[in-house]
Amino acid sequence: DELTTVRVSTIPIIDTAPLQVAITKGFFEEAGLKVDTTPTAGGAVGLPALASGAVQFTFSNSVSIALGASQGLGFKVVAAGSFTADAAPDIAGIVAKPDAGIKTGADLAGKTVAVNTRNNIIWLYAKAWVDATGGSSDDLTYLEVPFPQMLDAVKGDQVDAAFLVDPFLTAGISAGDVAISGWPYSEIQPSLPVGMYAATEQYIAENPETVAAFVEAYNKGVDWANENAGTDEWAEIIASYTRLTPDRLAGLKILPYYKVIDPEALQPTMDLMLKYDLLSSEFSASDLLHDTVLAK
Amino acid sequence: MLKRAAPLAGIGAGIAIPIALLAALEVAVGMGAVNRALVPAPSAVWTELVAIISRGKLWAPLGDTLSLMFTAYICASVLAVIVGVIMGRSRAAYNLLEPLVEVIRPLPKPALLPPLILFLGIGNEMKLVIVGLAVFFPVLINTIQGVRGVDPVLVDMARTFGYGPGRIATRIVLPAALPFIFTGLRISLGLGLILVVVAEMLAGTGGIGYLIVDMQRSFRVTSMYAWLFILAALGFALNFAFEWLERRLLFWSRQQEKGG
Amino acid sequence: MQRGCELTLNSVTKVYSPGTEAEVRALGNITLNVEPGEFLSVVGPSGCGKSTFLQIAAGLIGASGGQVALDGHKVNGPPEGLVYLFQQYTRSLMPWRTVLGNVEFAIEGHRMSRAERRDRCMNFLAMVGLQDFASRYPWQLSGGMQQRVAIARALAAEPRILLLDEPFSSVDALTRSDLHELVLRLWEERGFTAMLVTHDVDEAILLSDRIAVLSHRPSQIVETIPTELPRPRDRIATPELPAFLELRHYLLDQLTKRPAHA
Amino acid sequence: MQRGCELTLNSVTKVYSPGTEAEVRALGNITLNVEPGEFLSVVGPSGCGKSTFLQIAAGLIGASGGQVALDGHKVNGPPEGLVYLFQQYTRSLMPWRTVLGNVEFAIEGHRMSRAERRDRCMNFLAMVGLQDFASRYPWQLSGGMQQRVAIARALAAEPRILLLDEPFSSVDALTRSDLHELVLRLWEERGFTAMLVTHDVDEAILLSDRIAVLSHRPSQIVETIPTELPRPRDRIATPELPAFLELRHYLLDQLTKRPAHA
Amino acid sequence: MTAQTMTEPAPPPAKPRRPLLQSRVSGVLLVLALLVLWDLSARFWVDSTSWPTVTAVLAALFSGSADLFAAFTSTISLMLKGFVLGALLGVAGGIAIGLSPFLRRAFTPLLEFLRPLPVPGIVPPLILLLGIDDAMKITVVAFSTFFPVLINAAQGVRMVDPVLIDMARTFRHSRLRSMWQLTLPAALPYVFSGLRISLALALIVTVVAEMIAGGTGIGYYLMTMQYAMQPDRMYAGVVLLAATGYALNWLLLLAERRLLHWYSPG
Ligand SMILES: Nc1ncnc2c1ncn2[C@@H]1O[C@H](COP(=O)(O)OP(=O)(O)OP(=O)(O)O)[C@@H](O)[C@H]1O
Ligand SMILES: Nc1ncnc2c1ncn2[C@@H]1O[C@H](COP(=O)(O)OP(=O)(O)OP(=O)(O)O)[C@@H](O)[C@H]1O
Ligand SMILES: [Mg+2]
Ligand SMILES: [Mg+2]
Repeated sequence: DELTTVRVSTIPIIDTAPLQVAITKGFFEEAGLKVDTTPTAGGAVGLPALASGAVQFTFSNSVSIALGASQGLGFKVVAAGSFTADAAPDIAGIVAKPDAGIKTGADLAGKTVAVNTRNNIIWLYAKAWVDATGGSSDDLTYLEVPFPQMLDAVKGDQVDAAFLVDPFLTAGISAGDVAISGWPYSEIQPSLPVGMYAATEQYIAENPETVAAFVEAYNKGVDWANENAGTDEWAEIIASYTRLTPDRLAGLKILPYYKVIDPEALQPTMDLMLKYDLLSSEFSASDLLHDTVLAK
Repeated sequence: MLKRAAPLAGIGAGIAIPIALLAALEVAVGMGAVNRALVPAPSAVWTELVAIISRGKLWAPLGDTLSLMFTAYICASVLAVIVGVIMGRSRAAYNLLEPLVEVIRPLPKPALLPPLILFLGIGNEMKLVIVGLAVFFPVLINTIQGVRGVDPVLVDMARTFGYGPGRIATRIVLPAALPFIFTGLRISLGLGLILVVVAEMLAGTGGIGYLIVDMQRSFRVTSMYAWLFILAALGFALNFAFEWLERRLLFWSRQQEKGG
Repeated sequence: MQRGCELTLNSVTKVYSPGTEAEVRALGNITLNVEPGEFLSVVGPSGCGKSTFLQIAAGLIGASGGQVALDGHKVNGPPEGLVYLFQQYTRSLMPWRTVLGNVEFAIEGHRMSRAERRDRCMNFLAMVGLQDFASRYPWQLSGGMQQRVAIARALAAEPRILLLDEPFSSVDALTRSDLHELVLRLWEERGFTAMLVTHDVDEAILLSDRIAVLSHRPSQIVETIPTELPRPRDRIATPELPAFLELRHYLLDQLTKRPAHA
Repeated sequence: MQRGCELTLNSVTKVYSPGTEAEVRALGNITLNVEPGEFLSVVGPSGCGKSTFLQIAAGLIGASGGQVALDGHKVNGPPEGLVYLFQQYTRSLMPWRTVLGNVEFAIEGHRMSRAERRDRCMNFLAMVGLQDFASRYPWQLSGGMQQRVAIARALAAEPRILLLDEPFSSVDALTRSDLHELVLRLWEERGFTAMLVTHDVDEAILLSDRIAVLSHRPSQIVETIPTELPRPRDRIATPELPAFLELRHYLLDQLTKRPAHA
Repeated sequence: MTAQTMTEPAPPPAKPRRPLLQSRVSGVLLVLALLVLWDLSARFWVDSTSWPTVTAVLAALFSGSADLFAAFTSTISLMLKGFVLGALLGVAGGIAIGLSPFLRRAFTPLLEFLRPLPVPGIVPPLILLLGIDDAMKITVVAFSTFFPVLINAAQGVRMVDPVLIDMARTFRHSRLRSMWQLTLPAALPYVFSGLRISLALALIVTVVAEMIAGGTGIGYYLMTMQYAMQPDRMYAGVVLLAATGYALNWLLLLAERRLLHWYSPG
């Protein structure tokens, strides 16, 4: 019978692999869903589109979703997305020139660090790392630099350090242009939930079956991606939407995907948001998580 | 004959139209017809605006934005007028520069960001160049077109009085093309402001654009619209000043319009 | 006092838009020598090429063939000391400058104080009867007044050779007569060379030493007639001389006996 | 054949830029009645307000005081059946249209086939001797030729009242005489009302039934002189009539005895 | 004058039409020289993973042409829709506010308030109204292209020679005819200038809109390639954009030559 069409706002990065797997392998169709993806390069419109009803699910980061929810937009996380590593080496790290001697937050005092966007999760954990490693997060300047330009910025001495993600991180380190100074995510909180799928409360209330079917099919994609990571078929799927070349793909660290988010694991992010003034009052992570993403 | 409606009626309508639109929006938001979390009520934006101003939070970002805007705007438009006059008067210069101009002109500034960051860094130079590029081309295009339309009799007149190319450019071509140049300048004024905001969004450390994007990302839409309103008011005020200047400098073209 | 220039045109031809459907052979083959300090008038039918001829002499447009020389130097651009008064006088005034500003334009390169320049230009404006309109703008003036501004500007430049293209076409008889007197007086005082295009035969005879009659397109010089009237000329007495009347009769005959439009 | 219109001007005054430093009182107090089918000429010194007067009569600009009526209807915009020929003929031609296109503009609203319109306009172009230039653009024409295009356009509209502001100022004597004949012929055939501003006294007398003489600014009608010459007029015979010569003498006296520049 | 024989008017004269490209040798050489400089810089001076050689870019342009072509067609169709919409509204609005002081006064405040709004600022409310697809992007493009055309057209209308207007008035043409036959052609040099500015702007804004709310088009392609560390492909997209902009402008210049041959004679 008829498939229900849902639109999903995604970002073409490796974090959304399970979704792409579920589409390619037909898991959504089996569940009676037709998934249209709307990739946005920066992710700036994904959440407004969700709030306006233009899309039904949006892949975004925990900080942005929490910000929207705290402003009354009714966002709920329905499915898990990506997590950081449980130990170094991670998929994201703070780098500096190899001879710069920056190893801790204290070394960054008075210096400039590049983040892709202010007031997001990268910025949040950069601050947290500086404070956690003996520095003071107020003592340095955070410059917004798009990821693709961060290596140039570090090499050109326009910033002293950069919070870089893959594939740029791997590329920069393997070329010897930069050296790692620290792993903010895994040093502060291993296996941190970063990316996740959100829907609005209203949509969830009106379409509980569709949401359940979506998450179920997505979770199949998670299983498949975890089982087949590194295979040729996996590589083909990833390359088809990220446009990463085989050699870049080969150099990537592959982290496991999970189907549930533990409120305890998310709460520290909320607390950091409060600490660094992104939130004006306490925000409970469990308020953000819908049943479908919680352990049963 | 065009009816010369009383200026007051026009000005009245000019004030009434935006107010009516805002009132309609207020009602729509009040009735819940639009998502309040994405489009706030104008009254809420107004309250926020008053708060921003009364807490003195307006001046620093405004200063940042204006100084970037003016530096880029003035440098780029002066350059554009000079290049435009040269390209409009000299076929050789036109042939030399036209392909380059037309190749760079349609490139989106964000696409130019990688080389700009690579070569200019992330500081003020880059922002100036981004804004400057946006300002430069409309002035250039209009200047060239205006220069082409200068009455050849005027140029010939100056030539017979022994004026050389340089003095003809400044004494005849420039004033005669001024209506065109001013139109280009007006277009660039709006574009310049837009690009100031974009530049601040890309690599901001202050300014109105930086705040707009901050507010947008944290879903503080009321504040965001308050700052957008400030930006719009800034554009409006600059345009107003601009028209005043234009009336002073171009009265001769306007007087002809009256007929006699 | 500087001597007027000598203008030489040798087998000058002009074809507009050559090789296209819109080709117009304006000047056939013009050879003419204007002596230093001479006053020469050019008459001929509408559209025959008088303005073309004058503009080539002024170096404003290039000839298609032949040579133009001023004092023996080849002309390939408006030469020093030459002033041209355009038939389209309205378009030759700068709308962004006042009447006085337009006249001052003629001598802005010259070395003199602002006050001096201003006085001199006001003087010339007064000569054409526009002293009261110095601070108006050209578009606030009537057609004839605009034409007089252009005349004042041309005269203020104190040229060594003055080319006038129908300079008095838009003024009434009395003003025209006053302007004749003004031009004659300045010409006598300063000794510049003058070349005048006109449709007014009386004007041509009254002012000139010689009159060149042009034929239809492609125009040739049909004849050049010396007026041989005594100088100084007088606007009342000269036209009453029998020689004047005879010449007038002859010229009108010449000009009206050919078909008007080729 | 439609009758010409009757034009009535009653105590018309015009002040430019009133209340400012640039105030000019152009028309003092003009009262004039132009009969249906009459040919009236207006003469007067340069800048006295002739064009202003004509433009007010045409409803192109508003008067500062007084009334203008055409066939008894108040004029407050160019009325139906009126055609105006501008002193600035160059500026009144559309540079983006060919010569023929410019003439056709006059009758584009009228109900007729394209071919018919084209034929009629070509006809008028031929009458002014420009049939060969139909497909040129105005800026490819000489001054006098442009003026003739404007004349052809005005005539092609077949007006019931025709206002002409120095329409023959840029053409040579023979062409001018041809154009006089053309205008007279059409005027006689069609019976339109005509009002002509001119600086040429002979022209005024040859063409008109009456001549209005304007004074200096602020201009008044000094007198209106009926020419009382027999019709049809002839360009050769009429100027030889003693009455013509007498009137010419009188008018020239009138026009040259006052100071030229107010 | 005696009876005249009617002659067929000659066909319109051949307008002097210099081939557009032929005269551009020097300009093309300048662009080529800059490309060579770029290539040399990437080989010898600039050490960056995001600064490829020109040869690599050209190779990417041809090897990735299928992808790029798909992105390209989607961008162009979006852009043209937005441009045509914005330009038509701009010309119509410009003529209206140019002709009527009342309309000018009535709409200037609103227009001048809207004009400086940046695209990223108006996207969220537009998503609410128009969703996230083509309708929204076309609106954004039309919004941006509207203003330059509007301002130039309005100024053009105000600069029409009053003698021409008066001339048309005495021939008692309808307002519509005068507008179409006189005001518009006379304002055309201004309108074309505005169109040329807006055409480039339309391309820019389309690409920016695709970058913000992507999925398809060159804008999305550029972003993806940047994030996939394939700068050669990204610059291939940029080169294609430049070529497209040049070609579109060239088309507009061709139209301008036909319609404005009378402007700037000589
Ligand atoms: N720019 C041009 N392009 C093409 N043809 C031109 C151009 N200028 C003039 N002509 C043609 O050259 C011929 C001579 O023109 P010119 O202006 O020299 O005549 P003229 O003798 O001054 O006439 P008038 O007494 O009417 O001013 C005309 O037939 C005209 O059509
Ligand atoms: N638009 C205007 N603004 C101000 N003053 C004007 C304007 N038009 C005309 N005048 C003034 O009105 C007076 C009469 O001008 P008008 O053009 O009617 O004269 P005219 O009799 O036609 O002169 P001419 O024979 O020189 O054409 C002049 O003194 C002129 O300065
Ligand atoms: Mg001429
Ligand atoms: Mg006049």
